[in-house]
Amino acid sequence: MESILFYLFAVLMLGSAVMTVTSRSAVAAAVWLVFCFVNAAGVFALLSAPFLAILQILIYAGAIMVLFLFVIMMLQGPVLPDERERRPWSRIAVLVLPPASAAVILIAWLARGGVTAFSGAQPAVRGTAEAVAELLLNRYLLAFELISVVLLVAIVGAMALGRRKEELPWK
Amino acid sequence: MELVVSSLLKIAFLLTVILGLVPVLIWAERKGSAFIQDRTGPNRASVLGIRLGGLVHPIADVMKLLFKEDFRPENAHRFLYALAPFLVFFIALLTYAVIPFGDFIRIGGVEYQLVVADLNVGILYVLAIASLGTYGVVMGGWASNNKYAFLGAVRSTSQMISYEISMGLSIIGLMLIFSSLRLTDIVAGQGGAIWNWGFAMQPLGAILFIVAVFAETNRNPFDLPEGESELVSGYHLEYSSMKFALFFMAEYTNMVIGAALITTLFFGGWNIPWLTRSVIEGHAGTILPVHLVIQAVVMGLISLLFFRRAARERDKFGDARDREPGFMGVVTALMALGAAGSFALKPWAIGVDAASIYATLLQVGAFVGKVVFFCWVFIWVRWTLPRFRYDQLMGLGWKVMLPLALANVVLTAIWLAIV
Amino acid sequence: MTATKKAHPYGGKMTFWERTYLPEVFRGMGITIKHVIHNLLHTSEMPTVQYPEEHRSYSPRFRGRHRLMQRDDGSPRCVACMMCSTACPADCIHIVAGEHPDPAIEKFPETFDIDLLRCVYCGLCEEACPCDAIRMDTGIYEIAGTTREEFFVSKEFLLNNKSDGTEV
Amino acid sequence: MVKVTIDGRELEFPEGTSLFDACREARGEALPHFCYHPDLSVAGVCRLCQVEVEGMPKLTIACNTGVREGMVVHTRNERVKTAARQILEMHLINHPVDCPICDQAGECGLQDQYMNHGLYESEVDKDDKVHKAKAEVIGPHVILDKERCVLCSRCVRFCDEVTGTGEMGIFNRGDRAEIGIAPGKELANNYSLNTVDICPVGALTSRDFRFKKRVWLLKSTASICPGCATGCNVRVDHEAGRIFRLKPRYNKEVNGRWMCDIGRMTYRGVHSEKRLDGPMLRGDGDLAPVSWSDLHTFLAERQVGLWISSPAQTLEEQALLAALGEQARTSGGVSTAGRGDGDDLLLHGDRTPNRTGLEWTDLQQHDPASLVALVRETSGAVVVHGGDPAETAPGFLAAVGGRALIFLGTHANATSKAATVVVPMSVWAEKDGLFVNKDGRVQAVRRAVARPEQAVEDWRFLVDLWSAAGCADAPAGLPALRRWLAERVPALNDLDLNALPAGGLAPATAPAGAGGDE
Repeated sequence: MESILFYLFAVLMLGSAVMTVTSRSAVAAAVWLVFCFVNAAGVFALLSAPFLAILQILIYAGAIMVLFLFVIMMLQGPVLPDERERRPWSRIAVLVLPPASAAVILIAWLARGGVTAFSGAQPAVRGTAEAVAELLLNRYLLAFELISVVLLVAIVGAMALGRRKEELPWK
Repeated sequence: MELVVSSLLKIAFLLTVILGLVPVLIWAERKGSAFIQDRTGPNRASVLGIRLGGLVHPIADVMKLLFKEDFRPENAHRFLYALAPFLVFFIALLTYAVIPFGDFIRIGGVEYQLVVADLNVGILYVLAIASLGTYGVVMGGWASNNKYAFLGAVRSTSQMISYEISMGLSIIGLMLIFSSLRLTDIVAGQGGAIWNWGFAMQPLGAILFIVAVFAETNRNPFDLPEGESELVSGYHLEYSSMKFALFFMAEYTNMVIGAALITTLFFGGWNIPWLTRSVIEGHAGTILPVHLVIQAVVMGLISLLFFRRAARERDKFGDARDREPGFMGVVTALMALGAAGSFALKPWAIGVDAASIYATLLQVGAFVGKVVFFCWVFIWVRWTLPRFRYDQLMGLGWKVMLPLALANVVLTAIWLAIV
Repeated sequence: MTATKKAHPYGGKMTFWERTYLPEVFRGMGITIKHVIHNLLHTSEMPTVQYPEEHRSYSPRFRGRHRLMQRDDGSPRCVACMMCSTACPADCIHIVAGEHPDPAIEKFPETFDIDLLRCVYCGLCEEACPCDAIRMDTGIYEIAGTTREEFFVSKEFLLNNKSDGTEV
Repeated sequence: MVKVTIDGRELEFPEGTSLFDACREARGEALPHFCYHPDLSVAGVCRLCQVEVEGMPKLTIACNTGVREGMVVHTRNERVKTAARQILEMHLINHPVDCPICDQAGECGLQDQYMNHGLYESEVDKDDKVHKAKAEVIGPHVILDKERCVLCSRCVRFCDEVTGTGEMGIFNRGDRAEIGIAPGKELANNYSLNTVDICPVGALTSRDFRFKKRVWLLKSTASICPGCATGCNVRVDHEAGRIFRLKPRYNKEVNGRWMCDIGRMTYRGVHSEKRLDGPMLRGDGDLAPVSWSDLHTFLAERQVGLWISSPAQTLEEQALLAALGEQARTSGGVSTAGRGDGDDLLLHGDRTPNRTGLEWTDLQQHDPASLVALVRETSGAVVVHGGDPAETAPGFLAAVGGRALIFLGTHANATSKAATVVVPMSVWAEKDGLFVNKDGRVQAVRRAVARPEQAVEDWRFLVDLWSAAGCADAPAGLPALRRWLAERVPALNDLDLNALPAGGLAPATAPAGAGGDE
């Protein structure tokens, strides 16, 4: 059951990743990328990391990609029929890339020892909320806080750059 | 296999309740707004003269929408245009998976949890799915290739992102108090006295959450994405037929989710104050007869009212509609008789298993009742408050609700550390 | 102190509770639910008019669809002076005048058409008419049709538009 | 010069000026009047223009009084006003006051005087009125309503003094006095509609215009009558693209205040059913509608050998045609066409408005035989702009033979029926242009109504042809065209044709400030 789901998610994830790259329309590409993220979340959930899975959807699919899509849609109008035809190279990419990636997966799979390597693998740490909290808020608290300071610096910098020049408080 | 069957049954139950609630809510919206504005509201559509106070109208609406022309604007993005309404509706339904609508039901000695998926990150799941809801709206708005629809989508997106943050932060206090992300734990923690309910422990969080839920569902006073006066009707402007109906139903489905979440997180979920499961099971022989008597008396009174009206308005319309009060009187009288007649089954001598099921039913009923009440609150608020201006909306979201939610988190944490 | 505060309900500084808006929100919800309950208990007092079955009565001065007055012999009282079409701000009255076969009547409308879709029901034609030939006292306000042509009504139609509201 | 004080203003007038004219000048508006008319003798019957002259015991009528040195006149005092009001009341005793059905309403002297000077409640019972004949047909153009008449006798004097026919008179006495036609006669002279113009009330109305339109809805455009070489100044009264009547426009040098009935009816041709309504090309035997682009292609392929204009075209069009024909032969059309009987008043024997223009633009007219000969001499297509040479010059079509006959015209006629190409043009009321009358006076016709959808403005079409034929500096726009015209025609060399006075100009006698509106 779990391995069926895993392969389902994996194939969908790879397929949507290919579609992301080959889509002519930036909006369609973004939508495919969201689908890719959702499938990645599925894989995370199968790997006993529900917290990570939910955060993948909540943050990447739900927040970041929405903003991306938002900006893309603002900048790009709908694709007109005459723009929809594909370029020859993209057709080649569609033909070549899926088999290539399938081959890579196959090689990796064989190298790791077949089906059991994936379905039977249990991570050392279970990805529940408690486990993540233990790691972030106890063991690596300092690093976690430092990273938040770095992010704060980034936010302040973005705000400073985003302001109009004459309004800069120190000028 | 048993897991699959029981899950399917639970899903079927939830879908029945929710999809059944949608037309009722549409009716309540129309009738409620009418009564608030001193109008009669819908009362025309009838089946053999039976109008059920306008409840036939949603059915007629569905028939109308089914048979309407399903057009697609020129230069719309074919795929996304078709996908958007399904996505909106699908995502709206997904959230129900983690909402516990009852404690458990014991059948044949086996206890079944009354929740489809009891995730240990249930609250986060709710938030994650809710954040995906934006996609349907933004896709629909963009793929329609209409500037008003797109503006509606843009507004919706920014509004949802803004209020999602306050929404997430407003329930962190609750998570801290119940020290769980699992919704069943949170509901179970609210059992017993009414001051155990979330809104009593987290009054600020409750208000913030309710406001944020209103904003997330795009309901008045936060219905700027629809903004009839400036955006024609917002992101679903170019949709017709069942595609439009899906958007419309998704709005009401979201409303039911919102009500269910408010109930689950802050109003005790399926809990009945003081009447815990053990109390109900222990005194089922008293509670059930009282329950039946109340039901019989209330239904009897209602049927009397209908009969009185039937006598008074014998020839009001001169057509099939004149038979309606009499029919309703007969139906309600039968319900009263049914309640009275069940005394023949000796409800005071109820068995242990039956008492357990009765307790479950009461709890599920309490949950549904609370959800329906909060749905009515959605409608009630919509027809009371005016719409926000866009800058006011953003100001409220970022400058008022976000700091308040953060303060709520900090204060709750400090309080928990002290206690 | 409180009295002076109340004197400026929309000005001055708001108190903390006023700034949360919550009391006013609940007050507003109280008002609306009061309406709901009152209307639920008094359905028969609802001011709604059940339109096709019931009609609201209009003042006799209500300007409905036009009619042309008849002489005793049924011919139009109108003398085709065009005062109405001159006065008409919507330019909706179209008259073609002609010589009447009866020498006692000099001028009469060969055609007298009103474009009801253009008409603004201002009543200036009534006031301009020197012969009291056009009136808007039919009380007919349900003017419906499926084509534009149906609203372009002729002299014959207008002559048979009765003041009691009956139509042709 | 004599000094007169009118309403406190001291003014000087030449001796012999009537007090009426003096008062008009002093007041800025005429005294109330019905019978007085500047072009007719003084009758003094309406008694409305009474003024107070100091030293005279009673009020006196201004129209029949000459100015004298030292006269002190009051025209606005209470006594004069009361007199006017009382006289008006007398006039209205037997007047039916049927303004709503009266065609004169809106331009009625009685209405105007009543609004300006009367404004009283009538003391006469409606049923006491003396009734007289109504709607009596007294001539081919005029209808008489005796009830409405105020017996000003203008029409009688017109028929006596201007036309000299004397059909009309006042019959009976007292309140039974009425205007009528002399027994056995009818008002059939060619100037009968002028009686309608001068009738201050609705007693005489035009049969042609009767009930067609209320006058206040009409819009007026100053133009020139195209009916004959006299070139009477007219006012084209039109509404919503339709002309309803022509009225004379005062021009002392040309027509004074009159015009003839024949001229008044010329507007009928504008809305004739015979108007050409689209470009047509002869395909397989029959004329069939053709698109403008196909038409231009056809014209571009043809070498034109002969350009024939007509005296009905404007000066600009004739000059353009002459310019187009410089590489080929030109003609002014058939010299015998458009001839009729004239009279010694206004109607000219030459029933075309612009034969002088042909002379000025060097387009020689030909008699029928020489025109046919000219056609035979030339080779290539023949262009006919206006006129009907096929009808007026027998043998014309035979002479054209199998060559292309290009007809630029307004109405279907023998030439258009035989033409290879028919281009619908505009009539005089649909375009701007200049006519030169028999005395060499240049006068402007102005566009009053829209031309049929498919028709073109003649000069634009000719300019386009000229540009297509290779003229790089063909004038674009009417002002440029007129500047070009002034350069080309010697008689016009010193004139600014874009600023013609309302009464036109007569360059032969040097620009004189003659004419002008009344």
